[in-house]
Amino acid sequence: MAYGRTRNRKIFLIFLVPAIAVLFLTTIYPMIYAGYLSFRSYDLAKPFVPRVFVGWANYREILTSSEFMHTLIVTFKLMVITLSVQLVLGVGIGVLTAQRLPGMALVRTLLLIPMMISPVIVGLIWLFLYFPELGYLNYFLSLVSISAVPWITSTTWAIWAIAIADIWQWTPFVMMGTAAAIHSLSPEPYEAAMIDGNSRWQIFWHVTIPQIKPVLISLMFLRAIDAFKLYDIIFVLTKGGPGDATEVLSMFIYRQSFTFWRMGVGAAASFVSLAIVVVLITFFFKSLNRSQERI
Amino acid sequence: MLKPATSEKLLCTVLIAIALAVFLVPIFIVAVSSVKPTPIMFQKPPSFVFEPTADHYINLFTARPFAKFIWNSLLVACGSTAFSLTFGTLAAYAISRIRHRRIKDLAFWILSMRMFPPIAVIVPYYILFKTAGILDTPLALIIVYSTVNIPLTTWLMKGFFDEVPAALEEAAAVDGHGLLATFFWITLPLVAPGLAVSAVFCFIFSWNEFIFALMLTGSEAQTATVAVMSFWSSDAVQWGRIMAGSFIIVIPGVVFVLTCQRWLVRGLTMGSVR
Amino acid sequence: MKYANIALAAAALSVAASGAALGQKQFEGIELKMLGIGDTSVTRLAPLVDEFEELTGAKVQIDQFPYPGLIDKIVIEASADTPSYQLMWVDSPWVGVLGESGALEDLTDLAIRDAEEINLDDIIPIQLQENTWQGRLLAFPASGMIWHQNYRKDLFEHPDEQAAFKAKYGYDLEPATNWEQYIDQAEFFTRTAGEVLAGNVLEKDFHGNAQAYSRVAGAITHDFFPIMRSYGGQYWDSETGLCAMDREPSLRAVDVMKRLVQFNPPDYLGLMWDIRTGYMERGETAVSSYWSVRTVRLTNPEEALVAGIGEVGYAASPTGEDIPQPTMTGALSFGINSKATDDEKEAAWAFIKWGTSREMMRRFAEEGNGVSMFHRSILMDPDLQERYPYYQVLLDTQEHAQRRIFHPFYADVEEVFGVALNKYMAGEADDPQAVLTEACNKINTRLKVFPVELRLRWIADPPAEIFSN
Amino acid sequence: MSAIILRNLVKRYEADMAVHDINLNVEAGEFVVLLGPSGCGKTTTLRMVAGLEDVSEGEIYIGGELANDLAPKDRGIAMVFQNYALYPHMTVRQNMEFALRPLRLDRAEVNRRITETAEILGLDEYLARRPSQLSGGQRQRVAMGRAMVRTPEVFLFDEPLSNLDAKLRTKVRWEIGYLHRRLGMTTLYVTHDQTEAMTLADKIVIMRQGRIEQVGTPEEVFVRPRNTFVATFIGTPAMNLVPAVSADANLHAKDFSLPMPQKFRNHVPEGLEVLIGIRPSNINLADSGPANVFAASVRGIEYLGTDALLDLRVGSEELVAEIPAILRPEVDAQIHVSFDMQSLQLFDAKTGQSLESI
Repeated sequence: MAYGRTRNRKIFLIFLVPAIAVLFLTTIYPMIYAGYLSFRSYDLAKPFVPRVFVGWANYREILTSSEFMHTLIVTFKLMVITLSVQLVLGVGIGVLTAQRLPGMALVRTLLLIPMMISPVIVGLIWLFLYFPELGYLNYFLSLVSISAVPWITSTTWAIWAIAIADIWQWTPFVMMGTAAAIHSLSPEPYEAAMIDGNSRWQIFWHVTIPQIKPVLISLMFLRAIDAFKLYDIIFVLTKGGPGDATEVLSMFIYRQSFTFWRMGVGAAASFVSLAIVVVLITFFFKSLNRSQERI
Repeated sequence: MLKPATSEKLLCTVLIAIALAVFLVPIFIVAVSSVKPTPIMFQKPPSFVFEPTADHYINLFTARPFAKFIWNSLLVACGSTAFSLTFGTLAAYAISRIRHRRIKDLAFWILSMRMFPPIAVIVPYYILFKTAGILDTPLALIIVYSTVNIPLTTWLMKGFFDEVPAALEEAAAVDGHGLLATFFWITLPLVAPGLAVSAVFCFIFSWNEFIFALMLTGSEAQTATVAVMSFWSSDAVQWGRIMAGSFIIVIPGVVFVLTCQRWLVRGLTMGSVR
Repeated sequence: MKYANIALAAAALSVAASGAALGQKQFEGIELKMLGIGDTSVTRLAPLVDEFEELTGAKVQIDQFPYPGLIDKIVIEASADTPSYQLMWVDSPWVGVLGESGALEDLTDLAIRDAEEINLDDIIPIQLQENTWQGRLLAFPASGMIWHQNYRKDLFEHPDEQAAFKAKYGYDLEPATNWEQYIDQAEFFTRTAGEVLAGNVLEKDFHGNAQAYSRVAGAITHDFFPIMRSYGGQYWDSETGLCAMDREPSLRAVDVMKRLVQFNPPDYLGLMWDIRTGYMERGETAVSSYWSVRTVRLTNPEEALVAGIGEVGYAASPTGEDIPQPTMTGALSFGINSKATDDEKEAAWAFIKWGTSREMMRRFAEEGNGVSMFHRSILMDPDLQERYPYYQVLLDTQEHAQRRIFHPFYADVEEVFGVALNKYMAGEADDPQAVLTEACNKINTRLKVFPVELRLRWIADPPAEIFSN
Repeated sequence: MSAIILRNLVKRYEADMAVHDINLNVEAGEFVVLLGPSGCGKTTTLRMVAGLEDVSEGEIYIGGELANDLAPKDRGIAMVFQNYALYPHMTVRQNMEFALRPLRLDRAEVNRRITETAEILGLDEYLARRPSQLSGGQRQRVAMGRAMVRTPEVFLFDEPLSNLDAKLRTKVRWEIGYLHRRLGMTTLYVTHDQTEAMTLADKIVIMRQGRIEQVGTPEEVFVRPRNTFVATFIGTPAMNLVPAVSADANLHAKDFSLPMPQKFRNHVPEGLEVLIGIRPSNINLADSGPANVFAASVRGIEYLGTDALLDLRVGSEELVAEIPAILRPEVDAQIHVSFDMQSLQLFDAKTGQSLESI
């Protein structure tokens, strides 16, 4: 894109200005405000609680509290579960539906529906399915002689219940990416591999996967960012319970900010969360660059 | 691609059938529950044969002005989509074309706007909009959603713009066209699929969003998602109405998927690879 | 009858509008908005706001929001300098935090001024006390609640069951008066599919009891605190103003709930509000105690299958070891934003009077919304008692009921104890004392910031000053 | 028609120099070809003329006007791109119309021009088609048509034939030559194919590593290459270069000697290390006997139809000779060859510069 002449550059700047201005105006104030809060003791509900500058106390409290560490562990656990299952299932279904068979386009289309549904609604739908005694899921399981699973009412199962709802919603995203990436591949490596007498599995593992790897990495990256913001589903399904089994980072922020009204602690936790995501992203860009160089 | 053998074809069909069941049955259950009478809403085992009732749908629209909430959702979603698409596309074009070593930092900054936990900025937004006098108006939500949608559009569209061969724009330049004419007549038509996919994503996000809509609206600008959740009350969760409302809210997503599948696939992979 | 009521209300209002000529609308041009919810205290009123406008000229709009997130909105609204909402729906435990922060307008003087008009004498005092903070009335009840027990009358009165119960436990099968009996009954009626219940072979499992064990919206604490109180437990230490919910009565309440677990449905940890009441409403449990806001459903076959299966009886909530302790009340109320203008406040008060008036309540009851009345005369009305058999229980128990927790840190209590109790019931912790103490400590760390005088003031509950007149 | 003048033109990318100090005059109506291997700066130079690249230093004059700061649209140029750059969402007609739009002509004039251009290029039938429905050759012609229809002062071509197959390439090359003779527009044409350059150019500019190596007519660059780069770049197969030393009016290669050709005698000093340049077509078969005839062995033969290429060894020197095919010997045969002394070139071995006096 070589003709960056001075005048064009001016036009490009004009193109950039509205977006940046909007983002700047609408995000800079809230973020500065949140940053300001994070250094204060600030109880929105109780004006009689002293509102004072507390330095790094909020950050210190978060980073030393076992509660916060617990939420981090739950968040990462949930992220690892959902991302890995979405990856495996998504790639699996993606490969299945990438075949050029009649009707496959419709199948792919139908499978996309879950990712178009509001996360709150997804939470409601799954809450409805999960009711241990009365929900549909255990009823279906009982039809195949699997005894009832205490989905959202057991501290061990609840995290899986959340994960399943998230997986249900976002596996289609990975599937779609995989199918599209496979369609965009050139046939030569396959033909070469077939002539070399490789098995289907070998071809999949050594030819397909390396080629679609950059796509998979980007998909996982987008999912990882969202995993940190995962909120609606938990808000509806478990509110962090039973006990504190599904208390993720965003629920922690919500609880601190809107249940306990400790806005300062909530804001500080938000910045810690942002820092973690930014580190994740930097890591992602590095690994993406590496995998693209290899190809 | 590989041609499967017959036995494998059968296996594939079975697996795909299972996948379809897993991903679609929950939606089917929503549909069924939305016409199920309240007393048998929860039963063990769940009943599938019953006399369907339209009560929940009727209640949905009579207990609360649900049609208005749908209208609000549409207004907010369309508004934010138009807004984000315009600004995001222009920005993406500039980022894609400017050759400057800091441009990547700018792109990253724009993207990072998506990463801050939304919960942390609810109160500042509330104060901001209250001061500006636009609390409980669609405009407030349009602005908030745009801060999420502009980065998304920018990110997606940059991928599309990168794919447009430079020579086409150069050809237009030597043919005597200025940058603007080139952009509108050559480049923009070529990234139409990207515009479509960005629009769908912006729309769906705005249509679906809950927490900002809950906190920043009253009944003037309340959106359908919040209205559906409002049937979760202090004394009862009105599952029938919730299911009926959910089913209605799901519809645009299904429509978009059915109409834009080809573009969605292309848009997502392009946007995410680059 | 209906129209007579409206005429009465209209007359009452015009009396209040002193100096205003009859027929001229007093609040012409004023627009009020209520930050509300979608429960019966609001939904039955919402369609009628035009009638209020007809009467007074004031336009009222009720915004309905989900219960999860509503208090968040109220607090944010209260923290803003200029109000978007002049009227607020208030759950009575929130009175403390909203009162201490000055978010709600003091209604004491208005209530005294209009005592006759609002039939102050007819309102059960505890329902008003429930809405006070430091003796001042901050909200007006729109729906009063009692935590009471519902039982399957048809099963309790079945001769076979009565005989079997007597044989097994040595005393008559009657509504429980203490928790030991309650547990016995829960155990007695817990049957598996194939066993006989009241002469019928069960097709599926029957659960003796359904209580809330879920932490969603603090549900578990709403069942725990009444039990704790029935053992004489206190929320706060009267000397220090710190958490006292880790003492003997609390331990006994924890024990009761833990022992009830095995007679609850297997998904007991997921039993939140309506899932728990659902078991009673579908006739799948023998006893269940909860807030009376849902009780009306039990009489309506369109909402509850049990109305077609058997019959539900109502009784006061059990006591600890027959030592009579007051039942717990709650109130869903309307308050006025203290930052509204004077005109708006006057109009808002008119709306509250109108919307919670005895005439309006009677009209609701006659239309089928016999929910949670707080006027003695209505609860005593023989026709309505016939229609809503639980009215007598409400009437009896409210006379010596005690108000719920109302501390400014109520939300912390609900959340912290919700998590702690839920964890213990889930079997994640073994030592109830440790669980309760840890929860108390968490709350105490937040309270200890404040001087003891302040803490003591927060737990004080002086009688409402409206009664002193 | 406008002349193009490049004065001390420099293009820098960051630290790298893509074009060094180019000076070039393109006369009005002249067909000038920029020729060189890939990466030599020829395309960059062309794009600077088009206004698609900024000029780092120096000046560009088009039609006598300083064009450095003019936008492409204001330079009165038209350009044909390597990949044609046809607008894929427009039909052939719309492609041309879009090119005409900035000229703000009336409807009739637009139609007249399109019809005329389509006729010249034989595109009449395809006006309603989109580029994706056309063959490579047709697309190429549309690209030219889109340029021609504007009747520009200056025509720029950027490797316009490189995407065509060999047969089509020859045909289109003829067409371009025909069009230029007919329309007479000033043309700057970039290619790495010397055949295109030789056949089309009035003047060839040979470039290497951002510098001009030689400017001249096709004949000049072929017959009198200014240095060994041009000598070996022009002509297929490449010119043979044999190291030698001048002494006693002779050229002494390792295994043979030649008399110094007359034209060099006066100014090539004694003892200079030189390279003898002999084009393969200037090596002839000869009978043994007379002077300047050398014994050679045949290592390999490539049959080309009319001609054949011989891979020869004269002593230890490897030479390629091009001879009429009917005269071709057997592989491994021992033969004799002679050089056409008139066309012999001499280059300074150190500098690579031609030793021919100017």
